[in-house]
Amino acid sequence: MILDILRKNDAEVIRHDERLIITSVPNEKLEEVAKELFSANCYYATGVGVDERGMSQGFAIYHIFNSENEGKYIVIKTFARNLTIPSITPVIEGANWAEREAMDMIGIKFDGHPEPERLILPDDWPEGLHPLRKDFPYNKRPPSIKPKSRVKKKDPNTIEVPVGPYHPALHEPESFELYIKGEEIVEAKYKGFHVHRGMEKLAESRMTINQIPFLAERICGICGFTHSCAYCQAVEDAAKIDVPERALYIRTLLLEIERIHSHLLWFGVVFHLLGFESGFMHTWRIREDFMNLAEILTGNRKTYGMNLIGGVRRAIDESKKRKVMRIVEGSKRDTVEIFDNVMGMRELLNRMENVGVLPKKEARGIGVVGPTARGSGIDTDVRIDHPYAAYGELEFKVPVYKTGDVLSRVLVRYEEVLESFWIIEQVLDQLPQGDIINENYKIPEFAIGLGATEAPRGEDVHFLITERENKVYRWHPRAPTYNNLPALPIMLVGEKLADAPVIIGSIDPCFSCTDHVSIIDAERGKILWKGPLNEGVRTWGG
Amino acid sequence: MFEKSLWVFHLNSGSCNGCDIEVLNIFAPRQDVERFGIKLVGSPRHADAIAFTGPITRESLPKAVEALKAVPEPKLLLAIGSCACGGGIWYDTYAVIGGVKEFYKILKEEYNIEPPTTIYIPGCPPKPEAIIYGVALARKAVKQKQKKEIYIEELNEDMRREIAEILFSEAKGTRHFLPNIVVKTKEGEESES
Amino acid sequence: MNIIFMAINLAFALIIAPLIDGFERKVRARLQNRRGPSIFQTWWDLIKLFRRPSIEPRDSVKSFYIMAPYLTFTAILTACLILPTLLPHSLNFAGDLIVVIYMVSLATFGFSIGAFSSGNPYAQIGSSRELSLFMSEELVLAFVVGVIALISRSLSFEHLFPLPLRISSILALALLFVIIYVTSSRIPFDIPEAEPEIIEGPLIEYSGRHLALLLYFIHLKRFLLYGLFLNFILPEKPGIRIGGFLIGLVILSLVYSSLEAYYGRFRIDQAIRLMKKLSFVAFIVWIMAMVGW
Amino acid sequence: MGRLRLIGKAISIGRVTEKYPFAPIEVPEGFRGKPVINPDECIGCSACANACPPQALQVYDDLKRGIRVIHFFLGRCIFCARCQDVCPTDAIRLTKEFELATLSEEDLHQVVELQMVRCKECGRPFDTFRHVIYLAKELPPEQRTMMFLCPECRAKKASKIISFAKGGGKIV
Repeated sequence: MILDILRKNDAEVIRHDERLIITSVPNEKLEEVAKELFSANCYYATGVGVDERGMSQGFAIYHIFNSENEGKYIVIKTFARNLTIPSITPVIEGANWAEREAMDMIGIKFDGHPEPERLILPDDWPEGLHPLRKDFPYNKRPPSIKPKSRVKKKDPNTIEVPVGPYHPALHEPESFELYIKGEEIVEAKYKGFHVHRGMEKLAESRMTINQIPFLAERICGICGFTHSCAYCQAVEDAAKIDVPERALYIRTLLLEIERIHSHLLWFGVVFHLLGFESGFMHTWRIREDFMNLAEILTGNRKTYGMNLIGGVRRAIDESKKRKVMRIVEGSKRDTVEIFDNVMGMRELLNRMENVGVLPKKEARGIGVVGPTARGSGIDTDVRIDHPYAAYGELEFKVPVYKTGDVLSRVLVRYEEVLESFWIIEQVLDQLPQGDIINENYKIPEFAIGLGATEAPRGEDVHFLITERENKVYRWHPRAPTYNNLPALPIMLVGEKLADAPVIIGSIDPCFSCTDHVSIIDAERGKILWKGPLNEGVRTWGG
Repeated sequence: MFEKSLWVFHLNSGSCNGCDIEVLNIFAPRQDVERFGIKLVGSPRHADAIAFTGPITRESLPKAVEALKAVPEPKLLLAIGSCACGGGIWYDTYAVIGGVKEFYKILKEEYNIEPPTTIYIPGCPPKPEAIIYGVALARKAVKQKQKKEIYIEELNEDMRREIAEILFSEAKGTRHFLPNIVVKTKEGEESES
Repeated sequence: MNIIFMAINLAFALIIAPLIDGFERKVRARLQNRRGPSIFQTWWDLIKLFRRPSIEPRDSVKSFYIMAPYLTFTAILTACLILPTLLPHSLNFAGDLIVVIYMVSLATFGFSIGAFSSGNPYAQIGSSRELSLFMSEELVLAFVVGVIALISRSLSFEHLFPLPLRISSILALALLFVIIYVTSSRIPFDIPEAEPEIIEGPLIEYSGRHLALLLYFIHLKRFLLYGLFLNFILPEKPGIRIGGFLIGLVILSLVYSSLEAYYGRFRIDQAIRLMKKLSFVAFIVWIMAMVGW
Repeated sequence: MGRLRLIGKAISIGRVTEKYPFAPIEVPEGFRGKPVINPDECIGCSACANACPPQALQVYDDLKRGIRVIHFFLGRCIFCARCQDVCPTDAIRLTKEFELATLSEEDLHQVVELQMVRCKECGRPFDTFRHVIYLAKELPPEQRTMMFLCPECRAKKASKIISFAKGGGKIV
């Protein structure tokens, strides 16, 4: 069916196998293809702009779609004509950020984009410099220019209170602009990318192909292992490397340990946001066992450093296996007990029920992933749709809730933790013997690879083009938060200001993966205080 | 002044979250630094110390400067993690400043601010205990273990050459081939041809 | 003689108030599987803050901003002089109950004024929350005072203590117990200072000495309210009274801090709705007292 | 009721706080702590510098002094243990040490300076003694003759020999 759509629109199929379709679509047909794919239930995963002057004729963009029904990813390549490509944002809302990113980083113009503004680069970055172009040195630091003042609606009754970028609720720099009326939010905007560290450029210039797993791990300090896994899978896909069975099981084990630690961390943070400190302490006490477990298995609490292309670096012996078993069993009982009791606390439930609702239709349009999507009734999980590591041979359920509020996202994650315990038990039971790494491989030149994993926050997509001499030509990781953040305005509007932190928290935002809240009082004729009010918070960071 | 009570403002200057969660982790029951009177505060005005995690990205630089200015003197700066100490894995990319040392340079040149007392806590991320050790070090409760180490090979060139030549000539004289001959390096291949 | 006893009362309040907070922190830590800080920790925090410089923010209305902590602190100290705490001696005059309540309100207003004049939006949201919470709890408090006055036919501490045993007096004390919990801004009612939402709200811009005064005020206020409650149930005999007062303090802070550790925070509208329900209950208790139950 | 049960649970578990820093803690076997270069073992081959993802290990030659500097900067290290994987002599090892805090950035550096061999022909330092000896042990004796030549001079000489051989003993 997908092939039919592609063929109908003069697409040239470059590669087609059971998990990936790579095609090239003419410039003018792009919008049509995107529209038809979207209506054929393929949702938008990400878009990657590439400076292809080193390998072919110029600049191109790769739009990546995920077809859950057929279990395939569809990569659509389009060359830019005079640096211009028609925008698909009017057709698919989810492409908005990806196109703006390509605008910033590569300098491709998108015809018909509704808001062609800068997304990633800082305000003081000079115009016309695009860091991901091949002629831009990775370590060049251009002098700052005076930022263009953003055009703001001047309303004497409008009061802006930025929450962030350093807001104690999230421990990460991020920035939302909330326009409030009394305590009710009427409009919400996001601005951010404080954590842009230039890692894609770093990967294609200074690093070699086997160093990048360690860079990928540092995309995010919470879900780093799934990033390095996705990267290795992308290379393994591009170079057709067979990974030993045992390595796949070890990866699965660590991925699940990471999911448990991440979800428990998140529960603690949500309880903290709701003012329930003891809940934070309880969940983090359980989590500590998993941190120690990771330390025993990998040598570090958080950055596991286990992945290399072709396998993993450390094996798991019997004594370690027993330790994992013991901790999992104890923690399982602990988690269930604490959650059953917490869910009986009325004031916590009141703060989560019917708060921050994300309806299924909007969720699909934006292309949200992971527990955020599953809380809104979308049954999506990379582990089932595109099995990787050892998930194809394991048995587990994917919890889906329909209400789409904060509570449903909490419940989805809670059930996922229980499923993860079950997966770990299976992995340890079935752990095969044999090699843990396959080092016999040759990396072809300019091969395209795609790796996807289900991170604790949702789908991770890594897109990769290889190059000779153990280098990568282009590597683009897409973290789940990148897809989930645009859904926040929908959740925030109409809610109370006091609920904003927990709503923002409920998608488990990971701004380093992908960043500030302004509150603007829009109620007319009510000036609560006088003076230039934004300055107060701004003085220490707005 | 901070022996009994230290309030910390945590500032993520572009970290990957690894250090952030370890900073949060020291408040969890296992490590519980509240027992030393350490508290995380939400406003830099209340803080005695400011904890940087991350290599200080270009976007967060002005905010980091503002936050640092808002902390009353005397203050302490905790550079937590390798990124804050020296830039970490991204020390020289276009988007980051590259650790507190470079940050101090900018502070000095552009804002004319003297750098505060700094504690460097490397690690990727540092274990929670390593952070506790760092704070204890600031209070002089523990001894510093990490020292700069310089090793300079003492043998002079002639002596080395002598040793080497004896080694070679002996091998030559006996005409004995050493077992396990593996030619590994490029130089070896060249000399083979 | 009375003046010396009052001085002892005041000194006791000043010393013990931060210690009570330290004790509560210890209790909370214990309920969270932690070791927790030493009970002197709050004192050490205060001493450090008194030694730290205070900064005036650029956008503040300076006179109000600097005045507010002193106003707040003085008001609460005055209340400490009027209310009998450790020793049953105090400035005694007709209607001193009203003056104590007024002083606590004045302190709260001072607190809010300082926050409003700080020029920080969070502080302003915090103080507007503080005021709306204060308004809603005031109604309940008014009914409780009414019940107490009706039962003992007086508004002076001299004739108030201890309260005669009646259904309405027990209910009034129960309500007072709740009101004290709410007024001392503990979770779930710490909405104005909610750290994850609005970063300690009214306190956000204060630093050094001014912050220390405001924190000291919060501890003193809690101590004062404990004292008020204990006065109603303690017997008048001096020896038993001192012991009973100390034990009462420990029990109250134990109960309050345990409650605090295992509650989540309310949203402001939820808190106000709860307060409305409570004031209805208080109204019924007032009618009961009118009827003479 | 859930609340009371949670309090009960907390009390039954009791304190879990560790005593650190007043009592040492144990780190597990295989913990990736501070990398330390053993200067007696290091041969200056720069394999670690090539493998190091953050370039915390850098190797550069001080040609004036004839010294190769192996410079390790802890403030950049990501503790991945790749250096340990690639080191041919096991000179660099990740210890269990994690108490690395210092008050001065200077303390985060480790420097190993090794003497270099000067080329017999052009006199330019080109490799460390230790590396040359390490390589020599793995070469048959007749190939060791050119050990003290820098790569360029060696290439020149090798091509000379080859052309000599091709020309049947005469220079072509």
